[in-house]
Amino acid sequence: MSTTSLVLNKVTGLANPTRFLALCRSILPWMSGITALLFAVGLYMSFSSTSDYQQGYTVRIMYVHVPAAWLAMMCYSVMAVSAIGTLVWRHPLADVSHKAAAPLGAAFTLISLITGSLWGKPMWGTWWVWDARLTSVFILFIMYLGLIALNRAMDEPAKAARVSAVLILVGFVNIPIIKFSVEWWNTLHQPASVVRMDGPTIDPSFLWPLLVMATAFTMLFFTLHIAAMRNEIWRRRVTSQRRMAARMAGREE
Amino acid sequence: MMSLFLRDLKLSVRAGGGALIGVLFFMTVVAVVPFGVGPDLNLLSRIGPAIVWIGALLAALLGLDRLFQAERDDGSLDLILMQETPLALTVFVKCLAHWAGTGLPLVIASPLLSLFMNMNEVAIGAVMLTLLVGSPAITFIGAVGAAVAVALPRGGLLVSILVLPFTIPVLIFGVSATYAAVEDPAPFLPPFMILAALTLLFAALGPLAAAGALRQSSD
Amino acid sequence: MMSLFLRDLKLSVRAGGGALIGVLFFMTVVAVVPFGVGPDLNLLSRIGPAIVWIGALLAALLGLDRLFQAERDDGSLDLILMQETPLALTVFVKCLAHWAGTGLPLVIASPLLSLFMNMNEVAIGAVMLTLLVGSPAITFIGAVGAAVAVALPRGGLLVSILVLPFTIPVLIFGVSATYAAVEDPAPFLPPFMILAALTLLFAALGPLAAAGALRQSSD
Amino acid sequence: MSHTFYILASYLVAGAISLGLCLWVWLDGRARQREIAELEAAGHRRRSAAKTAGGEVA
Amino acid sequence: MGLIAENLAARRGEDLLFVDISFSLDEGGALILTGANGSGKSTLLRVVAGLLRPDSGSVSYTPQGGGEARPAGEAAHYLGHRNAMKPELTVEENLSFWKDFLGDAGGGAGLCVGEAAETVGLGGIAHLPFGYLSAGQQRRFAFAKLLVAWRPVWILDEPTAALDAAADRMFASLVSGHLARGGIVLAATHQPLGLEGAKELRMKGFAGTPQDRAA
Amino acid sequence: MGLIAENLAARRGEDLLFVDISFSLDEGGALILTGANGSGKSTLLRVVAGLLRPDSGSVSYTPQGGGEARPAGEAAHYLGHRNAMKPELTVEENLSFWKDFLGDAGGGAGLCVGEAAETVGLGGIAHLPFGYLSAGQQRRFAFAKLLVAWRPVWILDEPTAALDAAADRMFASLVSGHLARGGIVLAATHQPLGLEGAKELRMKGFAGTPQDRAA
Ligand code: HEM
Ligand SMILES: Nc1ncnc2c1ncn2[C@@H]1O[C@H](COP(=O)(O)OP(=O)(O)OP(=O)(O)O)[C@@H](O)[C@H]1O
Ligand SMILES: Nc1ncnc2c1ncn2[C@@H]1O[C@H](COP(=O)(O)OP(=O)(O)OP(=O)(O)O)[C@@H](O)[C@H]1O
Ligand SMILES: [Mg+2]
Ligand SMILES: [Mg+2]
Repeated sequence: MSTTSLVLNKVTGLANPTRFLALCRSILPWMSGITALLFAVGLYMSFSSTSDYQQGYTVRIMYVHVPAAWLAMMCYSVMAVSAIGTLVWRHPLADVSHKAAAPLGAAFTLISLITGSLWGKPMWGTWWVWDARLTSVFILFIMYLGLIALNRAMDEPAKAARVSAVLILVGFVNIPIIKFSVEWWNTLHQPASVVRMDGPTIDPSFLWPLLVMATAFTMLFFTLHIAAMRNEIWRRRVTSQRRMAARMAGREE
Repeated sequence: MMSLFLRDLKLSVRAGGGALIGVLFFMTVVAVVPFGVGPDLNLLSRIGPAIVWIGALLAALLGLDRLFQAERDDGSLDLILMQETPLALTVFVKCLAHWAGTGLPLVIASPLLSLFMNMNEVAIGAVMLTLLVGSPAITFIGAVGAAVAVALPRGGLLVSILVLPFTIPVLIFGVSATYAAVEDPAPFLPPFMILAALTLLFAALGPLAAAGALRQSSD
Repeated sequence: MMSLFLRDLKLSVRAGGGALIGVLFFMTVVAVVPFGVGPDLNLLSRIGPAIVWIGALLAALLGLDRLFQAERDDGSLDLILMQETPLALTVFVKCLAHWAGTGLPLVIASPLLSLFMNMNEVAIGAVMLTLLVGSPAITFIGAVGAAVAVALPRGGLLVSILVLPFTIPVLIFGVSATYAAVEDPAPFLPPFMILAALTLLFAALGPLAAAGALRQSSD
Repeated sequence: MSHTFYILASYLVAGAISLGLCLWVWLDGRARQREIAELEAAGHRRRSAAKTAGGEVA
Repeated sequence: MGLIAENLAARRGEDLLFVDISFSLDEGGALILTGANGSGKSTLLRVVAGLLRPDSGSVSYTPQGGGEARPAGEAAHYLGHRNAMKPELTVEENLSFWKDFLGDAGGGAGLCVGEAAETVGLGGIAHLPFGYLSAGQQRRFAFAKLLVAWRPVWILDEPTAALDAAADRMFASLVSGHLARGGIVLAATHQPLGLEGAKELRMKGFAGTPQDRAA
Repeated sequence: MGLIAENLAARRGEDLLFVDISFSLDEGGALILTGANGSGKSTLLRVVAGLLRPDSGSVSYTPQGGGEARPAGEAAHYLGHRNAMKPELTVEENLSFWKDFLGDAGGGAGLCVGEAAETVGLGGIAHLPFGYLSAGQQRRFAFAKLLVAWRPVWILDEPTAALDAAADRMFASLVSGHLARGGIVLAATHQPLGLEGAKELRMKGFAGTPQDRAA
């Protein structure tokens, strides 16, 4: 994933905000185009796929539920890496990265929660149970919202970035819990069938649409993430120019 | 008056958002309950309406104390008091803005949380409806407390103690109306009407009392 | 240090009492649940310990956000930060004073509320004991949140949100120790010891982390 | 309710949330750009605009 | 005509701070309160503004063209130690809120927000959030608030504390302008304000301690 | 010996407010900071007090009789804009808390609470809750706080704003007394403080963005 390394990369000139903005301008159109294309293909494949003998056509919910759930976890991992960037290298682009990712993560988590519930009603007969998997995803959602609230409440970005970086890293324990909860505790939720040590156990006719949709969601995430980072950089420029304007006005007299 | 409403709304949305934080607090409170009570779905759906109402009450109360204190701290309160417009009207508008900024998001978030408490569709609708009707009462009652609190240089909290008992009827009728909606024998309308009446009553009394307290407070 | 403890205690008792409001809120929460659940005594005594614990947890969080903010607002925080005495020690003493002012009253009020929940004598004793041992942990965890929030223009609710997830283990072990005391097969000591260990752990970690956050925040 | 309902509902919800997200990011970007333009019009240029040395994110 | 205070007395806690203070100010008149710390300047200003009930006496304002007397507070701007502006909102939002909320007693005689900002010498930065500004700049915009809605009476409590020399001069010219338009100014201060032809009222207070008074 | 600051630089947000400020003060020395609003006086004082991390440079204090250098903050009183007193507690309670909490660096050289209240000229009202006092009275008691616990260095931010003339004199005599006892005073102000033989440092404000400096 070249984009994650971009977030990390301080040594090459890519990590320079100004050059980052230039890069954004050139690749964002391409990325949005690819994302749209992938979604078109993925949606077509998922609606033309066959039904499952157990779950009937509701299996189609899987094509949004599972990618969204994966993305929710991946987004948090990207934030954790950026948080390390904030704390260890003190790189401003890392601050921007995890701040920009939080709303995206919250949205993906919300999608996975809602589609999961919509799947649970026909399959399990209930919208919600407090089992380990579902609870930990809900906590992930709350953590995202908490990080957003924290970032909005602090008006000094550097300080906010450090505090939220610590919180992100502390909260990272939740990610393995989400991933392995189905194996550690016995839950209603399905165990992993795609991402596992001994290869996928899912039928290829479901696997392909799932993979395409997953790629589409991933592209969507990176497109939005880069765009949001760009917005955040702009926002900080505006803020600092305004402060500067205030200060200059004070000096002119 | 419109400008006051807009300003207050802007303040609650803009700076770190009372709205977002209130909802978040609401969610955390509700999420904590299953950890205490255990994940028993039947039990949860029984106590669900009560928990959701308590969570909303708590979230609504928490930001309320700053309603006038923030105005006093930056000196705006003095100017507001000097105005010719009836003070009670000003208070009323401030309450409305506060409710729209923090109470309404709670009402909107409540169905999601009700789902987590494993409540059925009827109960969810009932909780939302009772919250919609009942939560303004909490704001109006709280405004009185906030106004008294602004007066005393010492002891802001004292006031909330006076206020809390008044919110208990609202809570009780809100919760019992919800239960009535779910369980057949009990009629829904009577407690619901009482709830609505309470809200109207406090909408009238609250701003008056708060205005009186504010006048007293100025020093 | 003793003088700091006494001053904080005096402030929390004098200024209209964090103590009182906490207890009152605690009572409201616990009193409302029977209305929700209905007069089913068995059910009540079943969920009793959990409700009492949750109520105490929420009540303990109420005043916590002002722990350092009040000090900052009047400039005392600057002087405290400049002191030679280890900051973590100062924070520790402040936490103790806060707990004595607001946590202890909750513990003392809990038997009464347990009675309302139709709990038997053993359960009442167990709730009180677990609260006594567990509630300081809540204060120590909360201090970290309060220290983080001191930099925020109005961090109030945010503190509770940041803090609540970390208090969940305390809640879980507190409640399960209580249940263990009532139901024979489960042993009481293991969860109780874990609870005590949690308190000790947070008593050590909390002040350190809070001191770190306070140093960061000064500007 | 039929299964179709649940399927459609989940696709709709997912679509609405993703589209909302895209829209938000896009509008946010536009608003920021407008603010930058306003500042430029008011004559506050970035002091380092010519140099664009590294270091500053904002 | 103008602002008339009769036999004012006020207390704080138990003690009377002042008794029998009377003054009257015509259009274009200014009164400066001076006196030691704790002598009751702020208290007197708050009484005139109607924010504190006097122990006895009354204050009223009668508009120039006739019309009936009314509480002075309703015809007055009050500028206390604090600026009554929200740091989260921009200066423009703040000022236009107050313009709306205070209304225009003189029927449109208030400046528009942009003009007011120009007048206090900070025209370029009214789009900034109020909280971004330095203490001195904030105080200047607090003066701008007096300009956006016309009120005949200005009540100012230590308006120039913590201002530098340039701001002091700007303030003096604002006040003279207001007086020239027939306004009335009442100000408490420890420093000379540079106003010519202003009356002065020295508050004696009770020299700080209750004992002194008893003695 | 005394207070030594070397090459201090500090920033607020992104901009450097000042660079390369150095000074040294011996026992009995005083330094007055002046400059326009927003020029960084308060910031410099907070850096010296150890409340703000400097961007570069260091401050240290070495006691008279020898002994090793240590952070200046630990040997200093800091009096900012706020008084660090609780309005709910009485003046006595406030003062004796700070006396205990701050400890006595000079080994019992601090005054007792009653004496300190006498010294600031308000002996009779130390039993009142702090919140009941006027702005100037509160400030005076904040000075009393400097007296109850001996610290060699005093760091004062606009100490005389809102004080009357008598209090100004009282303050000047307090400071000279402190200097005579071998203390060190660092103060920011807009008004003359009436101290003889004090050095003065004029702050210009705004040392530029980091880029300017790098360039
Ligand atoms: C609100 C409720 C639900 C939540 C929060 C949720 C959450 C998740 C998460 C986080 C994953 C990713 C796990 C991983 O990568 O190992 C996942 C995968 C999955 N979920 Fe759900 N889920 C919910 C409901 C459901 C329901 C009702 C079903 C179907 C009956 C379901 C079926 C699946 C399947 C098949 C996978 C893919 C597992 C794999 O192949 O690795 N989920 N879910
Ligand atoms: N809220 C209050 N409650 C009781 N007494 C008060 C209160 N506010 C002020 N006082 C007392 O009233 C007296 C006059 O206070 P006031 O603020 O009017 O003085 P001032 O002349 O403005 O002084 P300064 O120059 O210090 O501002 C003081 O002795 C003070 O102790
Ligand atoms: N917390 C803060 N965050 C960001 N900038 C700040 C902060 N506090 C002050 N500033 C800025 O730093 C600059 C210097 O402020 P400082 O308070 O040191 O000035 P000052 O010389 O004390 O001014 P005054 O005479 O008004 O007290 C100002 O331009 C101000 O806007
Ligand atoms: Mg005064
Ligand atoms: Mg300053």
